[in-house]
Amino acid sequence: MPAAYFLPRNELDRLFGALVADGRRIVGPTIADGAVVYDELNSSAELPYGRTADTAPGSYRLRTTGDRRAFDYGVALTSWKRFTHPSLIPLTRAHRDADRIVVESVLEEPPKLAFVGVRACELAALGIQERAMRAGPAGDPDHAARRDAALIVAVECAMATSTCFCTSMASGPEVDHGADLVLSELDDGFVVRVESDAGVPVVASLGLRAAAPDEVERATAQVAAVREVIGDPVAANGLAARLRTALDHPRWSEVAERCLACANCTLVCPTCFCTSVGVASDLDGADASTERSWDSCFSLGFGRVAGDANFRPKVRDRYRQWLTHKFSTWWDQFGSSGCVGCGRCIAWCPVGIDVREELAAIAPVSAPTGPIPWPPSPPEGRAPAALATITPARHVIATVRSVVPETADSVTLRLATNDEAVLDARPGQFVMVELPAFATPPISISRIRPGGLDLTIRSAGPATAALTGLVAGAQVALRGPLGRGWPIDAAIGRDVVIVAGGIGLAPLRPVIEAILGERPRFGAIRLYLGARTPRDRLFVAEMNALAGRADVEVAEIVDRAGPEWLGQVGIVTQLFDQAGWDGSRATAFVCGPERMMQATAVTLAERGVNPTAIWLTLERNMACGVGTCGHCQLGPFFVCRDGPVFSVAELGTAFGREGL
Amino acid sequence: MATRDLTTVLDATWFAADLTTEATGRLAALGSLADFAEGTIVVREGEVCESLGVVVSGRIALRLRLPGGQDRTILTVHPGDVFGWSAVLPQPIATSTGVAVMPTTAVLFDGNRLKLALAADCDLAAAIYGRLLVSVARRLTATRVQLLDLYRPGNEPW
Amino acid sequence: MHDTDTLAESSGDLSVDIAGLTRVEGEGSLRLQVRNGVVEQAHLEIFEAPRYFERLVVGRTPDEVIDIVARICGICPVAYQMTAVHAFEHGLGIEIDPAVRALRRLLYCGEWIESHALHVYLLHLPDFLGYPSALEMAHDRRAAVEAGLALKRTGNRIVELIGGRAIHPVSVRVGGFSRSFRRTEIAALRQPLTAALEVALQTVDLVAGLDTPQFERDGRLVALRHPSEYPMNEGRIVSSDGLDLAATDWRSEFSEQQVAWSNALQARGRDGRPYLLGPAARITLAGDRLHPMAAAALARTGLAAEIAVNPYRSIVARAVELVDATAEALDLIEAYEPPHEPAARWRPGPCSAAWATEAPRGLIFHAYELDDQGLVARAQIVPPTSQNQAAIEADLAAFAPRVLDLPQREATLRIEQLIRSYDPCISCATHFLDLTVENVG
Amino acid sequence: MEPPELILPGRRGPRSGTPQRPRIGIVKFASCDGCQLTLLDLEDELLTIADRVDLVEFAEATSRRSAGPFDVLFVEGSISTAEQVQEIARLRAVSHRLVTIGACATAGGIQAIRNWFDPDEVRAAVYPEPTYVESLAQARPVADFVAVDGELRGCPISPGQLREFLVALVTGRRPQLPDEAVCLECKRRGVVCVAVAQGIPCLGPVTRTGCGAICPAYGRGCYGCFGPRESANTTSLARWLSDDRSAADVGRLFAGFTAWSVPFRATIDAYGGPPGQVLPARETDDA
Repeated sequence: MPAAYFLPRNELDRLFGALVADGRRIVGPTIADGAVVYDELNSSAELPYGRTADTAPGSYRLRTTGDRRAFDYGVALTSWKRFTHPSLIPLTRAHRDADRIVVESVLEEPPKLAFVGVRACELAALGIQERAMRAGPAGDPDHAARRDAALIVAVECAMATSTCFCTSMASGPEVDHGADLVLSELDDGFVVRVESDAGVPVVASLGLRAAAPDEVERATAQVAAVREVIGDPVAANGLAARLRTALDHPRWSEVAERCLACANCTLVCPTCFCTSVGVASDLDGADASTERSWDSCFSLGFGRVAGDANFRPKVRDRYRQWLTHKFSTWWDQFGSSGCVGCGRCIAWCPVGIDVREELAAIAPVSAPTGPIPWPPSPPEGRAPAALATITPARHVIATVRSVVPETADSVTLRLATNDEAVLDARPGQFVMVELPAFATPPISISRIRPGGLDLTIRSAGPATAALTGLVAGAQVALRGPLGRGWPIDAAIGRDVVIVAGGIGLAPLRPVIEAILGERPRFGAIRLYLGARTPRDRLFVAEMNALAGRADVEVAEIVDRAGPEWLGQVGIVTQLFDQAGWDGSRATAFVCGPERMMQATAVTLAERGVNPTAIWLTLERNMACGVGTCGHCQLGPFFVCRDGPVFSVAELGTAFGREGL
Repeated sequence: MATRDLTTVLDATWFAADLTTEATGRLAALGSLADFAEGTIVVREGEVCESLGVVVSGRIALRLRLPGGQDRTILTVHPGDVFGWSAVLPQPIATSTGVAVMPTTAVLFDGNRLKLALAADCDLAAAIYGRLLVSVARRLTATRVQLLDLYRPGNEPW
Repeated sequence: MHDTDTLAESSGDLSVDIAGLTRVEGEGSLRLQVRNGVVEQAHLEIFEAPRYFERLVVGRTPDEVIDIVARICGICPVAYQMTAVHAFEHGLGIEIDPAVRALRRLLYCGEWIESHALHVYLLHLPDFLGYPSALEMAHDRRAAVEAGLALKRTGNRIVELIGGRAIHPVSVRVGGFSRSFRRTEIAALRQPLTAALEVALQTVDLVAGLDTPQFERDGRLVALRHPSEYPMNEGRIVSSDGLDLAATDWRSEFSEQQVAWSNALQARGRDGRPYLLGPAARITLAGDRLHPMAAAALARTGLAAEIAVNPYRSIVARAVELVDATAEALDLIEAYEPPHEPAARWRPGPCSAAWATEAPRGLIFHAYELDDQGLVARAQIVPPTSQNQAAIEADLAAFAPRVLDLPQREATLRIEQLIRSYDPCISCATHFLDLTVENVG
Repeated sequence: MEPPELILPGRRGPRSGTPQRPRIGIVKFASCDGCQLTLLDLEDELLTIADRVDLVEFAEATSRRSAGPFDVLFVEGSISTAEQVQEIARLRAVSHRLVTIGACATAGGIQAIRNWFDPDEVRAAVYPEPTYVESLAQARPVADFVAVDGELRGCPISPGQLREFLVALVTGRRPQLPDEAVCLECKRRGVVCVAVAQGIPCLGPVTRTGCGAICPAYGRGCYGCFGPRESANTTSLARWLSDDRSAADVGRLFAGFTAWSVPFRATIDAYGGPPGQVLPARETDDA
């Protein structure tokens, strides 16, 4: 088999024919509305022959070149993710009939496609997005199916636009791996390289001659010239570390004055993968469906969480999130850069913000390295939690056995299921709980029982109101268990301090029960419980029973109370800020509002508890639960997947930091 | 109770635990132990606060009167901590009502005598005022956090 | 007085208010002045707040004007856009591609279908069948209401496709459209229109059989007339008494006046006579230009002559026009070829621009003066309802004596029904004022 | 600011007992009727909606009338006369939830352009006898007069968003009315950016989504009829646009159907006000 073949220019349709004969529809570049876009092609005549694009920050203009080349345009507006990660896909269809509910996945069988004209940078982007979407055993089945159904015909660049910087991102312009076929366009035809088993029969069917050495040489020289033209515009070496320590750079505010937070950069980015799920239903809420669409960290709603809070209220925060994610925390998460240097975000920014300039200003090579905000991750990225059976579309139907009123606005649903994965839940994990027609909140597990789970839910919005209004016999759809639970083993042989605020006691109850189940393996056990008022205390009878035990210390405090309350009043840290115990022997588990956890962590540290032994569970907008929707990112972490339980040491200064 | 015994009592409290032996001794000489039955009002909001107290055992609730309404407990004082710190202010007017919500024992220091003693002894003053400052600062922080009403049910995005 | 009293039983001077007309577009009411059982005056009060559109378009480019004047009326935005765009193109001497013209006519057909279906099924039909609304009517006649809604939907689909959305479409530009339309896109309308045509034909039969009060008016009818087409985007202004005038010359025969007793601008003939526009006028003055299917449907009703004189029969005229617009839309789709360019190129400049088209409710006239920079210096916008107002009031004064012997509730209903038969679009009536009522007597 | 809570108490969730049909009113002030017409444009579901809610006041569609009370009152139109100021206060008092629909009620609408002009001059420009015309000096949004619980944006509102709102109302969930930029919808649709590829000025980056990015999809720039999105950076966009055009032409871009919204208004002011502030000399002969 020769190293390369030659396909005469006028025989390009034969290649198209071979791809069609392989059962594929062809997607490739064509002209629409003043730009090159990737769309379905019926013949090679629809390619943008003789057209190129001049790009600059905030500007893209087609121009006629005068020659007959088909692939002289840089990259199209739309990236290939439109086909591997469509902007909108239906996810589930649900039906609710009396108390029964059915939720089914409606993911489509993806079409077999051939991507013709994939650039080296885009090939890298496909790989990067695949790692993000298919990180580990869980991940997104739709993306995997679409990616698997695509055959890639890459085309090496013979020109560069002013916004290209693949050279700096080590993603091009040469195509070195990942494609099935690689074309190099010369004036009279294409040098064709076969780079995968799938490519072999396609080329074999064409009966091409071997490429002549001079043809191969011209192809090589051509792409080498492109490398020269682009140069090395971004100092990528050490960039991730420099950015990580530049979180307080004044330039973030300056760029935020120009940034429109319109999200265009993220949507044209070939690696950005964030999504949101919308719910639709009929007027009775009986037939409901969900669909997933592209979303962006530049939108305010993306950082919204419970309690009218938002983790990235300012445009500055959102720009910083995007840029540091692309160039820095992506390494922590996936072991690579999130940028391939395609330059789309530069050209398609409506006000011409150029990431190359921003990077040079915010993280210059000469920048002094400040303290590292969070501990470095291994070079290959963080290992995702094992979530083998959890996908965004897999639901388990559980039945409400009974409903236990807890406080005026919260109840415990005792759910029954025989799903093994759900029953295998560990303390500290959570489940996504869906009622058709409602949004899907993450709910932490408040008890793990044989044959089921307890969920303690406070009514604070329509979805939780609907859940707390359920009665015995009703059904809910669960996805989970999700997240990394409490590391109870780490506390064996040590004292245990449990600090709970409000509804935060719910995810701690399984820890308490697990520890008491093996009481002799632990030292002193101390429970510190805070609540808003005496009426808002959770699991009162159980806690009173614990307080009666000699081997457990229980103290509780409320924020405010009337004269009838003779217990303690104040904030939860007052329960132990003057206590006599030695924190160095203790492991602490903390859950409550973030502000309360911050104060608790400080007080625990003052009491000598090591930051590696202070564990807390964070609240973010967990939506997919498996790290593919992007909502719950916090620095290098996906809270849903890497947490929600973290040690204070793991979080570093990311914990409690504004705007992350 | 003898002064020496009071020294032991004070040594066991957070408030006095870090004082030098000498300082504790001098402090003990100024104080006396008092037992309060449940329900005893130990200091009344708006009235002269005569004594600074250190709770030895039991619990004292600090309450504010709501306009036209019930009392609201805003803080409880635990063993080791102080109440009636207004007693050492130039204008010793109590800012809240202290009620023993269970049988409580406390060491009481007459405000005027204490002020005179502290004025005369800079080392003791530095130690005592420092301790008071920590206690008051903690309460200030706690009050601010309570103001945030962290546990209120907020709107959820779902 | 009580609901059961009759108007005639009331002694002395009387003002009868029908406050808050319902099932009309916009906010208005009627005041009748009756003295000793004789109707002395009838006037429509409009409490629609003035919005000053003629002033708002000053300083704007022609394309901006097209967007702005649509907002005069949510029911017939296309009528405003079409009148303005034709006026500017005529004034600036811009040639438009015949395919653009066809698309515009298709767009206008969409609005006619939507507007007429809305009026026939949701606003007017409940009157004849004794329901307060089509929503109540649907309890007994769900199929009919659903058919009417489907017809309306089809009209909206046309406007949505060509204009981007059903209300205040975005694609109409001076010289053409902001984008081109492929044959396949346009062809997607064929199936729903074919179904709609069936419904439109049934609608004619349904409304032709309605029991209608006998009432004959004797007034002037005015409409556009085109050499070959049923009047819509263009034509000459003709009347039942022989007027024949270029559409751009509307002001030579008609004028807007402020009437002493009404404080409202009304359009009248230069001689002060009121005149009536709309479906009945069009059917009467240009019925020979109806699409053959519509002409046949009209003939089947045998009501052509009555339509000319009895306002209650306007519902039949509207139904016939539903057939016309639907059938014509189908013809346009079949013949559609995309234009070479979505819009002709043009240069801004000074001009006087005027045009008239046929809105669903009747003739609409716009006139603009553009300054040296091509920006609007002055504008005059005359919607159908302000032209019809004087005629409606005259007809109400003539009709009211017949109901004076009926209980008030019944009389009110009859009068309201008559008002609704003109399909007055009060939101449109930019010239209508907030009237202060005077007690005459 | 977070969107206001629009869920009706006692109407939360499918298990909250026998569903009660919410009493809905639709009223209008100065406007074109297009937003309330949008309800009638939900042809396929109109009759079902009418079964699930009690449309007690909707003068355009029914002769049944009600002065209240309303569970939800939809208000179209801007407040333009003294009577309307009183009427909106009365309606607020009888409405549990008051929701503005459309650009006029939410931002003043196109007629708010006259807020920059001399009111007497405006009246005289349109009416030969201007003294008979009663209107306030400015056309203003409803929220300038009474508390508003929610809003549906757009000129006109989107049928899809109205449907979503009604479904959410009946099923007891929170309506999904995103406050992000039009650009997201535009890019999801795969529309080529008219601003970047053709140099057409487009307000999409500063305008709230909800229309479906119709204008860019139809080859023209967004003209902002849904009004400003959250964090609308009109300053930056205007500065960028002013590189290629005069201040007056930048100002006119924002002087559309939501011109009186705070960020747009500020930008219009910064670029010299809306077009047409000075009325050209009127010729004496009229006709």
